[in-house]
Amino acid sequence: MALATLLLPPALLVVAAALSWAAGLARPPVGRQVVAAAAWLALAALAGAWLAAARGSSEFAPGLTTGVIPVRLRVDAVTVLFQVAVLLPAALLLTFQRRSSSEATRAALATAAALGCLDGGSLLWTAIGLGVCTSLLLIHLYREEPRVSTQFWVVQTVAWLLLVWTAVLLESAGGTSVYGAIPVTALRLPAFAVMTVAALLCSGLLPWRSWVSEAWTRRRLEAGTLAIALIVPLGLYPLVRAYGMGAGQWPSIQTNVVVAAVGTAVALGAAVRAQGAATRRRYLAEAVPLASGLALLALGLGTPLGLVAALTAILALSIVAGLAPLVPPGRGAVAVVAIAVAAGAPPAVVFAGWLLAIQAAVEAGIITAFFGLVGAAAWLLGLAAAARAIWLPDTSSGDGPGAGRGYVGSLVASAAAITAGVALTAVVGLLAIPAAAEVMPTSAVHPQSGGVSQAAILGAGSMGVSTASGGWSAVLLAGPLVLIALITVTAAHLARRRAARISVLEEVPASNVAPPQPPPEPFFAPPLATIPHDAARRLRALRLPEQYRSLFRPALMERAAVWGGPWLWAAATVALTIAVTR
Amino acid sequence: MSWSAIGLHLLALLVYPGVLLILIVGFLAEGAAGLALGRDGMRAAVSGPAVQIRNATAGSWPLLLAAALLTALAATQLAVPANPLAPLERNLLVAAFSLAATIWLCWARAWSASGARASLVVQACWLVALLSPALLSETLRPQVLGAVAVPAQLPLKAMSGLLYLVCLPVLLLLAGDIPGPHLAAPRILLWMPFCGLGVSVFLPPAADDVGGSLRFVGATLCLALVTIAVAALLRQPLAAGLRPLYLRLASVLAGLVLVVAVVTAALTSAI
Amino acid sequence: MALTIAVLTAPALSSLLPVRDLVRLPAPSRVLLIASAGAVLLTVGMVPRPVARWDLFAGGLGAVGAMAVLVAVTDPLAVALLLILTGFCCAVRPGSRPMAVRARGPAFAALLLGVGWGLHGMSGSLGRAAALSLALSLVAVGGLMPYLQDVDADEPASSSYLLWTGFFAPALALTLSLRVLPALTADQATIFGGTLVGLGLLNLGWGAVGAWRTSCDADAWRHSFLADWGLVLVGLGLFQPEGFAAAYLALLSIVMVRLPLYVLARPGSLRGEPAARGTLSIVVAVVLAGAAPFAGFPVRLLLLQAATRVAWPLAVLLLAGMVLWIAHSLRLARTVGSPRGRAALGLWLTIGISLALGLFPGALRAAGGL
Amino acid sequence: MTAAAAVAGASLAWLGAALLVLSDERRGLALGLAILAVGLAVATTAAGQDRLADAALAVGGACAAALQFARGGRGWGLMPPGSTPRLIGSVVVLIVTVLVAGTGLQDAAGVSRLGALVVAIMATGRLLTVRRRWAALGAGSALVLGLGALGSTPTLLLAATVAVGLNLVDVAAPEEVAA
Repeated sequence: MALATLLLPPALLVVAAALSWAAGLARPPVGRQVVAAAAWLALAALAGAWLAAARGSSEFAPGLTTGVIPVRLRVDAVTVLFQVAVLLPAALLLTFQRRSSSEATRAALATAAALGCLDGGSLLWTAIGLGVCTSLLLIHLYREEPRVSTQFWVVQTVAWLLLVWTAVLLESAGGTSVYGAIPVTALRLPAFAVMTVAALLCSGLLPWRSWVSEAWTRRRLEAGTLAIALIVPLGLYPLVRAYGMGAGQWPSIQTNVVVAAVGTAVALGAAVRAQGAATRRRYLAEAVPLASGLALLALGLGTPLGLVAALTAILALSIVAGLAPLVPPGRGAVAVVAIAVAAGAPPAVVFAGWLLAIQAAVEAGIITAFFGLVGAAAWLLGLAAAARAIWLPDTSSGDGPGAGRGYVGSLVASAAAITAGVALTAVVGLLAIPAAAEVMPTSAVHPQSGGVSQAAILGAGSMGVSTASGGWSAVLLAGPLVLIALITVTAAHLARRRAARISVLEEVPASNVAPPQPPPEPFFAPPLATIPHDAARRLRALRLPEQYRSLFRPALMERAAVWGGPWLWAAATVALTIAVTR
Repeated sequence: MSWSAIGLHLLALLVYPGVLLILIVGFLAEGAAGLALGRDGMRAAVSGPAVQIRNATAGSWPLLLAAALLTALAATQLAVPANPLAPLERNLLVAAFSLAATIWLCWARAWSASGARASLVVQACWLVALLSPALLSETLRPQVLGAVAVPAQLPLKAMSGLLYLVCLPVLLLLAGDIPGPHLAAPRILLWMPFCGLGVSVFLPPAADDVGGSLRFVGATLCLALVTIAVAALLRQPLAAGLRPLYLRLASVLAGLVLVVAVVTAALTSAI
Repeated sequence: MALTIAVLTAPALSSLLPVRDLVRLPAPSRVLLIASAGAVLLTVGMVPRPVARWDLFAGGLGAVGAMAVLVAVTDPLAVALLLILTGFCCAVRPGSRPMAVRARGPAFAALLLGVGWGLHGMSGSLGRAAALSLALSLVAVGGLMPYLQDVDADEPASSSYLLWTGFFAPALALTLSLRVLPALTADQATIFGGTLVGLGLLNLGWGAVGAWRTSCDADAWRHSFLADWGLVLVGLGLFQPEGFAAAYLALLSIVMVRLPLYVLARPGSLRGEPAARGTLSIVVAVVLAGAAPFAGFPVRLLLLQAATRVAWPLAVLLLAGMVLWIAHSLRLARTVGSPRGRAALGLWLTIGISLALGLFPGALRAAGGL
Repeated sequence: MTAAAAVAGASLAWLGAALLVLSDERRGLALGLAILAVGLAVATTAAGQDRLADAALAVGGACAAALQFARGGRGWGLMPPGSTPRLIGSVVVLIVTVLVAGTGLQDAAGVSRLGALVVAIMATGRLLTVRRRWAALGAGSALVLGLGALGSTPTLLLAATVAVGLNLVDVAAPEEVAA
């Protein structure tokens, strides 16, 4: 059953990709539908197999060797949580975005590669999987729009090379990069630093505009947003595994503080950019960076609650990644709800994840508490930016790119986020806490806190979360709230239908208020926003004195080397001989 | 999940300290505000809130519904005596972000650049006032924060309280550039959560009985009246020079609160 | 071809003939020889119309035969003599540059090899110079930095020096290093390895930057070979099993992936055709960039393993080179264009070979006894 | 006695290589080739190599020289105007090689190796600077003979064969248009 948990989801997607390819050749092209069904089926299979199994961790070593390493698979709560975080947005996007059969094939293969990457039982396997997934996504991006996303390619290449190097460093220090077998002492500061840089680059976790926001500048959103949904969680995965490698600890407490600080800076940077966005698409481009920044803040805390909050925030981030591209144009209720959910309005899971993150920061210590305050400020700024975004022009409305983004996808994604928010205790109890307990064993780091335990995080009767600093009765407060809202909206809808008016979903609250012309200006000009541009301009403006320029022109040096011919050969040989015989 | 628990939570949301108490406090405060700030006389001041609610229900009822639910959620988190919600289930952040979401939902209904900018600045200051004492006490439970009487933290608590008070007029849409009458109805829903949260966090909790409840509601109304007074002061022609300085004053005060918080944290951790 | 088959069955033959110790074929060289023969067939099969297919086939078979002899002969001094003969025989073929100019590279490599091997038994500075000379001979035979050759874009591929860089040199360099290393003292081995690593890094950087910055597509391809060779030299110079395996796999990918792609891209880049923008371009770009799961990935991994074991700063330099690498891969991929017919089949076959090299390097290492 | 023979052979080889470097006609080149082959053979014999192999080296060099001579014109082209740098180069190569590799001069084998080195280096120098095919092939033959003289019996035999083979390439291949 455990093996089925591992292999079934990617296998389903690979089969669907093959069928989709075949469907592309035949008529009618139903590839997209096949792939979407497979994605939901994979999600169901994953959840079913995981819940039906003992939910422990198990490894498989079939004795095969692929690439340069023996095949080693591992299934545990962390794997399942991240596979859900990858599959959920992928299923949403594969279902509700427009794709041709060939595009659906590539998307399904990339999703399968991402799942395969998470199936691996060693960091080296994760690196290989990430490389394969990136390659497939690169092909998908290029096929959609023959313009290479240089930033994406370069950043991802650097990231996976660094991840490969981390695995190599771990192997040289501890003899293996297998998650279950790495000695606690193997993960030293240099290896962890390299891994962290790889993770930050891969997930676009930078205080400035990263590839994640850049993916939203493409004419079509399908490939770019799928790349975000797949790659961002994969980038955070090694950082979570790092806790397991160090028996619940990172190499030093300073690393926790630095990573938490970076997370705070990422969230704040994203919020600042979001409030200054010129279009709604630009605003939505910052939704994932904001969510991932807050998740990183929690991940860096190094406490059991911090880890649980981070894992919950990663799930929330995955829903944001699936929801943001589906936000419909216009200012109808569906768009407003979707934007509010993505911005962390209660009671959706995004809100709950961020709430836990800030709470964990407050509990972790005075320094991280101030990080929490900054995180909360970023959250607040994000809400303000969301309100402004409702008034912003949507470049993808009308006949433009992304046209035809229906209401259904947005509704389904928002409903999923709100349902997960109401069922927060189930999400935390079944996924986040087991995953955190997997990498942060009770006996290890925080004996005083008793490690990661349900009792320390979930309230009595698991009706809500209740930690040392505060509680949130998700089921008993969010549930009734949602219920009351649904009943009222349905009643009003029926009443209006009876009155033969148009659907409530397509108008209020703001439709009878004309949008301001011109669109609202930013709350404030983003500080330091011009620095990268100015630095680049200054660098371009730098000029060497004429007489030295030839030294930096490869073509000229090349010509000299080639035309120098025999004399250069002789000179080089003589010089080297003198060098080694001295 | 017991039915009694569901019932208690529904009671908290819909009656006390939820929607019903919110409306009572809101109507009273809105009436007082109408008298103090409006020029329409007693009758208009008393009937005004009801008219606004009726118009809003006909016009943009989803906004009103969302605002009512979010403010009710915020109200359940207050340290009001005899709150059906157990103290362990309350959370300052839930209240704070429910209220922030409500305000920005209002701005999504009607927009004015300068008003929204002022609202953002003041909300940031308000967040500092609300969270600074929480950071030092490492708790987000309103009743615990209200009960904190550590001498070392009292200056911070006092300054935070002052900052909170300074922020209230803009948070309650009494001051600043408000875009038309659209936001009058949602404002009725904001009085109780905002003023009640201030009372919960900065005043010692009242006894868990009817008297305590009345004391809490009274304190909330007093805070509302002080806020109206500040707003009235800001609207005076004499204070015309003060209005542009208002945001700066709030920002500087927030900066001071942060500095005091850092110093207090350094001192308490050093000791 | 008969010569190749004879060499491949050398163990059986050498027991019958009186040349038992003179002819022996190491396992990695055997694999590379077979790969070279396969590359000839692949190249001839996929080459586009303008190129005389039969001429290329005949030349390729002759080259494989010559290479078979070069890698089979055990005495490096004899290899040096045969290298001169092969160099002149290749230079006789019609080309835009004079024969004397085209024969210079192999002759200089032979001098370095001969002198190095002739003096390797000496002690002191002469012995160190001999080790250096042996290392430089490996660099010179491939026409790598600093022994660059002028590549005339109009010259037929079979007369171009890239025939040495991409075809003769791989098997020869691997075999020579296998033959030479056991005879060196520790001091000499250090100089041999240090020289290879140093020049490997130089070629990696030079090739990656050159292929990215140069304006001419033919030059860009030549530089990309240099970058590949940079990895090979570093791998050979680290004296680690992983390093040697990386060099072996990199040489296989030069012969079986980069060379066929170059031959396919050549006519287009000569005619200065506009760069293609099809899906195939990005697939080829990913192949050329060495991304997983293609041929370049195991090379990079093994090289990083070896470099980290020897000295981690070396791994940092290699990483920098590998990052620079991607700058030129798309540009080169676009010169391949979107071929049709047998060329397209050949291209997909090459991509498949690259995938196989990336997915099953273990099998290839086992075949090479590494 | 053997040491003296080795020195004589090495000197003869250098003289032959110098002639090869200094001649701009086939005949002069052939003369140099023949002399250096004989010199190398004498030196290797003195160094104790197999006499048959040494003879083969001399014969190989002679055949190569004969092939060059047969296709040559009337003139010898020795030390034409402008060849002074080549003359100086020949002397400098000798001196530098003796200085660098002089440590191995204590026995006949060392002297023979020195002679072979000098020939190989001078031949390569010539090969790297000419553009005419026949001159390149002549220099290539000299290089082969020089390198062969560094080795043992099989290498000497192979060197002789390759030296002849190179000049047969010149005979077989069509004449190159002067570049």
